[in-house]
Amino acid sequence: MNAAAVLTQLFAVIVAVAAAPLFLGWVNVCRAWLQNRRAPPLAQPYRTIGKLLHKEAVLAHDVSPLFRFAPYAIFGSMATAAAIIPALGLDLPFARAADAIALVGLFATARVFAALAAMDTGTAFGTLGARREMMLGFLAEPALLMVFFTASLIAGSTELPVIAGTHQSHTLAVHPSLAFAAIAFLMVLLAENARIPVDNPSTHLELTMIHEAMVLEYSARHLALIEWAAALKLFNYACMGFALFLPWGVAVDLASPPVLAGALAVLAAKLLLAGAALALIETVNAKIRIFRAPEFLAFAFMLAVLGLLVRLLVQE
Amino acid sequence: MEILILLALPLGGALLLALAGAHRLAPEANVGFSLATFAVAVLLTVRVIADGPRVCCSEQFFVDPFNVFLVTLTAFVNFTTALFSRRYMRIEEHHGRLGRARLRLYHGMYQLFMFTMLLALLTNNLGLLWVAMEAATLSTVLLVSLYRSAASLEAAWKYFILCGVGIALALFGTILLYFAAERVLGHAGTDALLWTRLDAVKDQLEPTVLAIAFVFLLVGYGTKVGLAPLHNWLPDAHAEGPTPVSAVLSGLLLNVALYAVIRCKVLVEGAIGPELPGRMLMFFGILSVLLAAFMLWRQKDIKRLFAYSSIEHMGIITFAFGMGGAVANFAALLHMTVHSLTKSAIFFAVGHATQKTGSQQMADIRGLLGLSPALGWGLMLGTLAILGMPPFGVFASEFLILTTAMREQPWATPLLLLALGVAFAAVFGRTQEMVLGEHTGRRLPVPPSLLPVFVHLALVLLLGLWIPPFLADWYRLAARMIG
Amino acid sequence: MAEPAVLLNAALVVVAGWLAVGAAGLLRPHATALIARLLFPLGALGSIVLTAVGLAALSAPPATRILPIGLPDLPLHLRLDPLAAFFLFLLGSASTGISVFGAGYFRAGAGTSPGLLCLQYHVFLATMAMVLLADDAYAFMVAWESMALASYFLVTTQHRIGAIRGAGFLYLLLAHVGAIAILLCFGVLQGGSWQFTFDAMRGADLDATRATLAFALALLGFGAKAGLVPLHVWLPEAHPAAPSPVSALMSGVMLKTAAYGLLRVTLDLLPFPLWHWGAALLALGLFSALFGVIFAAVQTDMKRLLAYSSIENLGIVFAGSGLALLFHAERMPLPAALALAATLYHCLNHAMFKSLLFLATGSVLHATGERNLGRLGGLIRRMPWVAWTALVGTLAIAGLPPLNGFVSEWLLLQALLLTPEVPRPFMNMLVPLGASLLALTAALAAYVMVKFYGVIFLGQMREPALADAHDCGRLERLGLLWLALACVLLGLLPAPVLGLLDGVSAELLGASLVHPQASSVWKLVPLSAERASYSPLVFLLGIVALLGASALVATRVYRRRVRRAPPWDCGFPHQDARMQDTAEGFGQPIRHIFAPFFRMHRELPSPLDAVPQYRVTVEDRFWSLLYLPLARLVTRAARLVGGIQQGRIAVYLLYSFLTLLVLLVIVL
Amino acid sequence: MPTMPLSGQYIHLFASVVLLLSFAMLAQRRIRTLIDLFALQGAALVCSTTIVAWTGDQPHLYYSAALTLLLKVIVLPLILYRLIDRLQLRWDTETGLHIPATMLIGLVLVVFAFGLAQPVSRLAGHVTQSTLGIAIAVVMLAFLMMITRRKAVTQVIGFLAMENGLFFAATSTTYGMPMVVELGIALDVLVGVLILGIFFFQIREQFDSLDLHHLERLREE
Repeated sequence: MNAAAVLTQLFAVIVAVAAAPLFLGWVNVCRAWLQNRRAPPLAQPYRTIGKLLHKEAVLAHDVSPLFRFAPYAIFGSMATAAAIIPALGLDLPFARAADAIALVGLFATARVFAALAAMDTGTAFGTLGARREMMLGFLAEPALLMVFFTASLIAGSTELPVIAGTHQSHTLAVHPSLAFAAIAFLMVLLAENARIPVDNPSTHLELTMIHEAMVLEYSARHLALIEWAAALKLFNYACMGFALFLPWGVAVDLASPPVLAGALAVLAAKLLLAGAALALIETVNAKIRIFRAPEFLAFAFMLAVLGLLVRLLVQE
Repeated sequence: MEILILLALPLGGALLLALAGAHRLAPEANVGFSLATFAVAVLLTVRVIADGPRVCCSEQFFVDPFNVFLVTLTAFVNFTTALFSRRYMRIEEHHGRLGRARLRLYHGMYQLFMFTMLLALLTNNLGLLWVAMEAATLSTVLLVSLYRSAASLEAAWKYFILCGVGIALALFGTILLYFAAERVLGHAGTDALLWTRLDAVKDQLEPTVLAIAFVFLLVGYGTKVGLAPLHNWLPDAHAEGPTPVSAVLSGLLLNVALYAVIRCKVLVEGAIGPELPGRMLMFFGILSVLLAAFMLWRQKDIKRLFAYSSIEHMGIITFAFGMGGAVANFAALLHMTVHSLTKSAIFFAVGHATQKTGSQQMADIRGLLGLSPALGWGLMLGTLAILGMPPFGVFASEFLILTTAMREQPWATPLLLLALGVAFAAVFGRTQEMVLGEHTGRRLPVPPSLLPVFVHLALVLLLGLWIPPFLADWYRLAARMIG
Repeated sequence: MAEPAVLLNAALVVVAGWLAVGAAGLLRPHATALIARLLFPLGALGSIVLTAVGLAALSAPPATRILPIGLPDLPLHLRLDPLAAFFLFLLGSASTGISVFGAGYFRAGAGTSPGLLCLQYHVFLATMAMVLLADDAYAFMVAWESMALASYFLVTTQHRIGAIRGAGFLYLLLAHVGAIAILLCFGVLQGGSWQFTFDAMRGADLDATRATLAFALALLGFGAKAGLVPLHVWLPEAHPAAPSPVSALMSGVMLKTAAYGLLRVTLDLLPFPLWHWGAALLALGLFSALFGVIFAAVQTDMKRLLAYSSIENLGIVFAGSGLALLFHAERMPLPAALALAATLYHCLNHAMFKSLLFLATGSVLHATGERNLGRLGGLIRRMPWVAWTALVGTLAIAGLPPLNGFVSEWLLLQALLLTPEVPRPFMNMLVPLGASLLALTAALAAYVMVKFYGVIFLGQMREPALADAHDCGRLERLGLLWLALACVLLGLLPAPVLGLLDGVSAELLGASLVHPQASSVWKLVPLSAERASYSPLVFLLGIVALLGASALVATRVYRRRVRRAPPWDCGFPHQDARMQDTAEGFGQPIRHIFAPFFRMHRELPSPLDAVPQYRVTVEDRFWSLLYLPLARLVTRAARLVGGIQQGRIAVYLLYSFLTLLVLLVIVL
Repeated sequence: MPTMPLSGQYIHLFASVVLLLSFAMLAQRRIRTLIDLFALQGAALVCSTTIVAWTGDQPHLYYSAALTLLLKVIVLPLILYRLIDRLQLRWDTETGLHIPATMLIGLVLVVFAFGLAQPVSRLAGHVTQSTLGIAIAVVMLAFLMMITRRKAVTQVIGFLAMENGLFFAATSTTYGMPMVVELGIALDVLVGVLILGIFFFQIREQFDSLDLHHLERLREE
């Protein structure tokens, strides 16, 4: 591991952390366009975060240190995840410290901290949100894992760079299993990032909210970190999707600036498309009842398992 | 010589106590005689360890590996039971359940019973064996009905009639045996019934006669062993008699009766081969085990519960003898020993438990551990031991029996295990409720005698972890002899 | 490196020492201070020695020894090989923490006296060690059943409570049934040699049918001890009944002896592995795991919740050993070694975090007297030591990186991913399904543990009395810290641990996972670096660095002012602690989604009720489908048998007469 | 068939008498008559034993015969008589089974007993060879009687009749058991009856009756 590698790694993380709110802003802009609304500025998420960071933090009486620690843990987890996911290059040193399974574990860690922090406030909404979040989590997480497994069976590895690299090199190979996996992945993405049809990020309707219920008690810098982490999570999911299903354009070696620039450009293009597609999905769907959400995710889980089976069936 | 002293001591004790049993010190005298008997038995054992088997009185009495340990065991349990009964009977007297006259009867009969059992074990003469068995029945009948309650009378009556008839059948078997022996040994008078003589010529005995004789002997002595379906007297007699009597009935008399069966079986096998007797024993064994296990499930009376458990264990032993072979016989002999020790220990504990709570109904016995920790632990550990929990010795013998059964009689293994499982659930579930929980009960006028319980359990524990070499040798020799 | 024989002797000395410590407790049964200050720490010392012995023996060649006790023809055979050494290490390391905790925890109470408890506790430890050391069937059975007995007495410490007696009875009964099955299994295993030493069994000649029978019996016997569904019913009853250190010992260590036994029989004693054993084990294990975690999610008693979670974890262990067996049968040594390593690793992890959590519940129980989740809450503010150490356990058991629970799950998933290479058409299809079940189980475990931790330690106190709760004592803290530290270390240093496990896989499978060129202390590379790797330390460093950076940014660069205020009441000013989501509430989605698993009774209030009440009880279907019918069957049989004894002497005579006649007819 | 010596014929005669008396006892309802029949059976036994002793030149059988005479013909019936006088028993009205049916079963038993004795008897070299069948039959008939009777006293008489059968077997097939054994047996029988006597009073005291249905309480319900 040399200094250059560390630097590129650092660069990748910084890009992810910096670009994540932008991506979220893009999705919001697209959504507004599709819904015939006036779009908020593209940089609105940055403004929100900045505003929150400057505010005075308000903490509920007798919350434990866990409550204050959680936002950092969540943000840290998401940033680490960004370091693992090969968004720009395949040969990042940190990517080898953890594979796809660890990545899923990382998301789970973030979720558990969020839920615990929500429970720490001891309000009815906090615990309600925690419970719902965990409920979605225990269905989404295995589905995501199955998606990874489908891909890793093709590549013979659970390392994301290896998976992406393998897919890159077999340009024309048709993997029907990946189609199943892709749909499942998309469903997981929607659920995990609190998007319609599972959750609605833009409402505060008590009876249906999930993610917002959990973070109800947070304010100022804590809330800023959480919002940022949420944006980063969406970004990460998008990059994971690219690594699994659209790995083309990710650089094998980021050593030279031109390659780096190319990789950045490809990523930006992919994100633009993905954001628009996400907005489209959110626009054409209606939010489902919270009680139907498990079915939605169970379906995703089934699809992912099916993808795995198809993979094994077609293999012979 | 020791043999004669061994027999004379309890007989003398019986006579003395029959006259002076009402004396204040009669329980102590009872203990004294039992202790002396035990001491002589130990002496005899030591001599046998040193010099090997012996006979005396023109071969009328003998000691061989098969009976030597039973003699010692009998004398030992006899002694500990006497120790236990000293306190127990005092308490009964305090509670007004027994008068002085009854105690005289009790003490006299107790020693007489010991005499008959030792006689049955030591005699070489099958006729005398029969006489001793009958005398054992007669001496215990009055002990069973000691309380003169309706239930105890009924129990004694059933005991008397059923065992009387059984013993009569055994006599018929003995006559047939004699008939067959006469044809080989000539009209030898007394000698024709000597087991050692018969053993020497057993392969020349007439098979048909011996087969019929064995049926009679098996049904006859088997009634006393408590083999199903001849067992019906057993739970009644155990439940209604005084507890020391239940302890010796279960711990000793059943053993002695089984001893008689096995002595006869050895002869019969010599004549007709091991097939038929073995199968019969196994059949009775399995039937007893199964029947007793299911009977245990519905018991309400604590002494009946453990009486059925005795039937179960006699079934196991009988089954093991039926399988035959060195290991199974070894295990059966070991099981006889440990069952005797454990079951009598349990009855000691049960006796005091019923005295404390004033009832034999298990529903009334609660929280012994709180009432008297030693008593509670005694009953708990005894029960666990009898259920075959290691590290107690019962497990050792059951281990050997079950593993041999897997080899010799695979069909029987599931049945045995089913029975053991059911018995475990039945007995342990009830014992737990009696030992643990909130307690009810009263203080006893005399502190209970729990030393015998723990001495017995310690021995059983020892046998589970280590069997002394001389004992193992006896078991091995006897096992080889039994075939 | 010590001589193997010395190690075995050292282990025996520890066993003897434990027995002596126990006996010493009996001398002064009510001297609580003596027992707590002296005897339990002495026991812990023994545990440490045993840990060292296990660690040393992991890489030593097997040592054997014969003691002249036991049956005359079967003296006590002992053997210390890597497999036994691993479990001794587990026993020692977990019990160190538990004993230290126990030193502060046990005190004079209504139940068993401290001295007796000390005896039972140390006998329990000693018998567990003997189970691991035994090298013949008799010694194994004696140790096994004595272990069950000792733990039974520990479970029924508070025997005045009827439910606890019931739990103890059920426990011992199932343990006994299991022991009978194990005995039968040994009976089959000896394979005609009629030698009951394990050595003879290793050399025994078995055909496939007999071997399968032996396997099935072992599964039944050890499954009953491990709480494999449907033999699990005793576990959620017995664990809550026992004092918490005992629950910890039972759940953390005793259940592992079942795993040990199963591995010993399947991989060591049976002459060859068959793939369908592995498949059966995998299926049963996974079902158990899912079943356990689903039931854990709906529990409202904290110890019952942990007990069901133990069913889950043992299910995972069994699934792992099934996988190892499957690979082994298909002659795939490396995957087999990987699965075995995952299994053993999970055993070790579970020993640590489950013990930790049980001990934490013990402290909570002491401080509050409550086991019901509905009456707890907010304890992190009153019991910080317990709460923070329990947090480590919670995160570990939830399988979150970089703690230890994640490592074993990761290894197991890696192993599962190798199943498509199994050259057997059906297996390579079904096993990915297994992977999905495992993933679901792991995710549900996180759900359960969030519920557990959140309801007990976080939020508002649901009862005013909880405000008086006190933190645990110094020794208890030490015990908790020990186990928490173990969770962290096992999570951060998987590569050295895997290296230690190599001795076991070398012994049982003849395969080694350790490649000197690929692995380092920091990096776990089970098969090849291309395939998968995991370096928790780097990982942790990454997280900490990013976390620290964000914290720095948030607090230094911007304002650090903090104001305290009441939580937002959503416009409803009468919020109180009872309005928090409850344990039942947390169970609701699970009850909803997995409805077919449960037998539910709901009491819904009618609109007219003056005091409306809602009650829901969840029962195990296996009770009504399996156990109750069985009990009814036996009762019916007993009634039938009882009918033959109806008091009339004439009838009894008739029995004798008929017996006589029938026998006479037979001999004629 | 070779003609049998006169003594053998006598033995057969008495054997038949014993069997006949067994049947008579099976059919009898009155207790007094039952005791008479029992005494008669004892007498027949004495006769047959004496003849066996004489023909077989077995002096100790004379003692046996004398003992039997004393015990079973004189002492036991007397004790029984006194018992029923003291207890004021007359009838044994209830039998468990219809009497003709009992007789029929008895008949089957006799056939079975003879069949059972056949292979054994063929071995017997002396005059008593076919008496074994009768002895077994007597034992079985006595057994049957015990099963079918409802009163304690009749059950005891059945029991004693069974002993008669045994004694008959012992003397007629084997020239008697060794003397020690015989004495032991006699002692046991005597003690047994004494104990029974005690019992009767205790039972009577307790239940006011000797009906066996009072003694049916201990059972598995």
